[in-house]
Amino acid sequence: MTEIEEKQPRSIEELITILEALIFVTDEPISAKDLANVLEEDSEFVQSAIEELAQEYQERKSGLMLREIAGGWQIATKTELHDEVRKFLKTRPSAKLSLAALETLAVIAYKQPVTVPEILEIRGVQSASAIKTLLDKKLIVNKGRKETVGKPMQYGTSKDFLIQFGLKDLTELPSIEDFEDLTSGL
Amino acid sequence: MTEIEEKQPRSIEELITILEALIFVTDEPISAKDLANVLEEDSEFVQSAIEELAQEYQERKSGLMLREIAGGWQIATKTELHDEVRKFLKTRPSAKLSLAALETLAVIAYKQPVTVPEILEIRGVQSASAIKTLLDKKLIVNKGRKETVGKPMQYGTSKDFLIQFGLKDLTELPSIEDFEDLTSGL
Amino acid sequence: MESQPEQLVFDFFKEQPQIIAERNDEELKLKIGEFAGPLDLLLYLIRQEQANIFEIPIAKITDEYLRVIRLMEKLDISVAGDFLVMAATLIEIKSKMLLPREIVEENDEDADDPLKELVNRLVEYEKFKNAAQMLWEKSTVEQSIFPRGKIETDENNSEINVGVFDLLNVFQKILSRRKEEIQMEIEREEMSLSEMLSNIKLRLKQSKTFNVTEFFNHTRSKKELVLAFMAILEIVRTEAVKLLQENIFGEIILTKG
Repeated sequence: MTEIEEKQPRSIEELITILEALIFVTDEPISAKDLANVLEEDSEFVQSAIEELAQEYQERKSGLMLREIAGGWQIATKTELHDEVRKFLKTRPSAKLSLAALETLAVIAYKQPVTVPEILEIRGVQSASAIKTLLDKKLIVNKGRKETVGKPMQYGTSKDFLIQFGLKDLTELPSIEDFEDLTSGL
Repeated sequence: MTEIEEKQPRSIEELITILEALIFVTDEPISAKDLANVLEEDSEFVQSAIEELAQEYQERKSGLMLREIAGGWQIATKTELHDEVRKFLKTRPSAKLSLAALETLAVIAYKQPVTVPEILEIRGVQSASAIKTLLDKKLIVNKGRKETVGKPMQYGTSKDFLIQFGLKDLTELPSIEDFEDLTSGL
Repeated sequence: MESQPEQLVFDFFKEQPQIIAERNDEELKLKIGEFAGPLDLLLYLIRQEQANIFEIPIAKITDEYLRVIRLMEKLDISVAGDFLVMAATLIEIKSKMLLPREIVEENDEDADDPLKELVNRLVEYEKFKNAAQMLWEKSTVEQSIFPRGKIETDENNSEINVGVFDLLNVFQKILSRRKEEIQMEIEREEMSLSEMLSNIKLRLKQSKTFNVTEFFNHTRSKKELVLAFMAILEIVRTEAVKLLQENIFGEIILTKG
């Protein structure tokens, strides 16, 4: 494990290769300085290698770019491909809400503000993990506590919910009556 | 949402660019077929574009590679950079499987679907705890019960198995007969 | 297309099982390098004798095997039954080999020669032992390859493949489900979980697929619905079945895996 053999100085090509791998595996954008520390290389040498790498990404017709963000470097998809990427992400499994989450969201959307016991009453099953999912996805928000026994938390839909579902406001939610016409057309 | 404007056919260069972005954003290996579906492109066209992209990765002195694994494509760091990457991520090689677990896994990989009594027959020893370990690590999965006396549970390898052992699919496993007598000379 | 095997810069070290008895603070410890089983131990002993698998010096190997087993017992290492079974087999073979050849042949007509059977098992076992070694090497290579770090969309894929009318659709289904429940709760005989389980299993047997959504809709009470749900969970856990849902609001289908 311990390296006894004398360390050959890295060429800029070698450095670029290693930098690309390291920037690729990090979870967070990483600064040239941090990279220089890890690799025990001169900070300016690392900086110029990164810039050369960024240049390379730009020159070849790549779907990716090396960009500086939040004080660090990161590999990301090119801005002009965002439409395709978004469309693609929609098809990923994680893009799908579970039936439980969906049902819970439907109840909250139509009955808001609504408490957990009320959701249980309507759905007939516990919705705790569904609610957590919806909170994580920022589709619902806390709407304060209800002034009743136990003061249960109330939930309602968020602004993100409106954006996600393409609604101007909640009045745009279709009503049950609208539904009959729409499904017959499908 | 719906695209009304007429769709220009994509050039292979454009396709490669998009594919690189999509393979980058997926969190698990994705097949050419799935990519073709999402992009509404011909499957073979997509396949050849991916192969060209993989070639490009190999030719430029990149820290990354595009490789086929577990029936899909993935961008990953090059093997030879493992020292630097590991040092950077401060990771160690993950805990090795015990000899018993590895043997059991080998039997399951080659004989799947296979039951516990069949594994016992080959290994000459009970494999219950090894099987539990392998199930916990999601390297094997239940493959239903065998229609025989006692209806024993059958096991087979999982997708995670392919990923952890770097296999495109099960046909990549060398033939079991190749392992005969390798060490009889020792 | 064929990805070139990368040049590897690390060593594969092979872990050899070994028996080391060591005295340590008056406490005798035995380190048994992990033997994966009796066949593994047997192969090891044959190697130690530098013997060929097809010409096992059975008397010597049997004695060695028994010595190891006794050592393990003496040192309070619980000897698994499988090791003892092998010991018995070896003793049987050894005693047979000591008999004059004619008698053995008269009795058995080489029908089931236990030594031959053992050799076959060893040959077969050794293949898998070598395959295990191959897997170990592959996983070692794989551990030198790293996937990309997390990006924002991994855990927070904000794109949701759902429209507003889907939402209404689901809501309406919940409401009608509630209405049915109230109607059904008037008179009922309660089912038990095991009745529910065998009910579903029977249906699965009759046809390869099983419409879970429909089944849920036909439950007659909230309790029955809960039981049905639990039964489905149990079946998914214990049987080779898959739950499929073609699209988000679609019906859930249980199929034999």
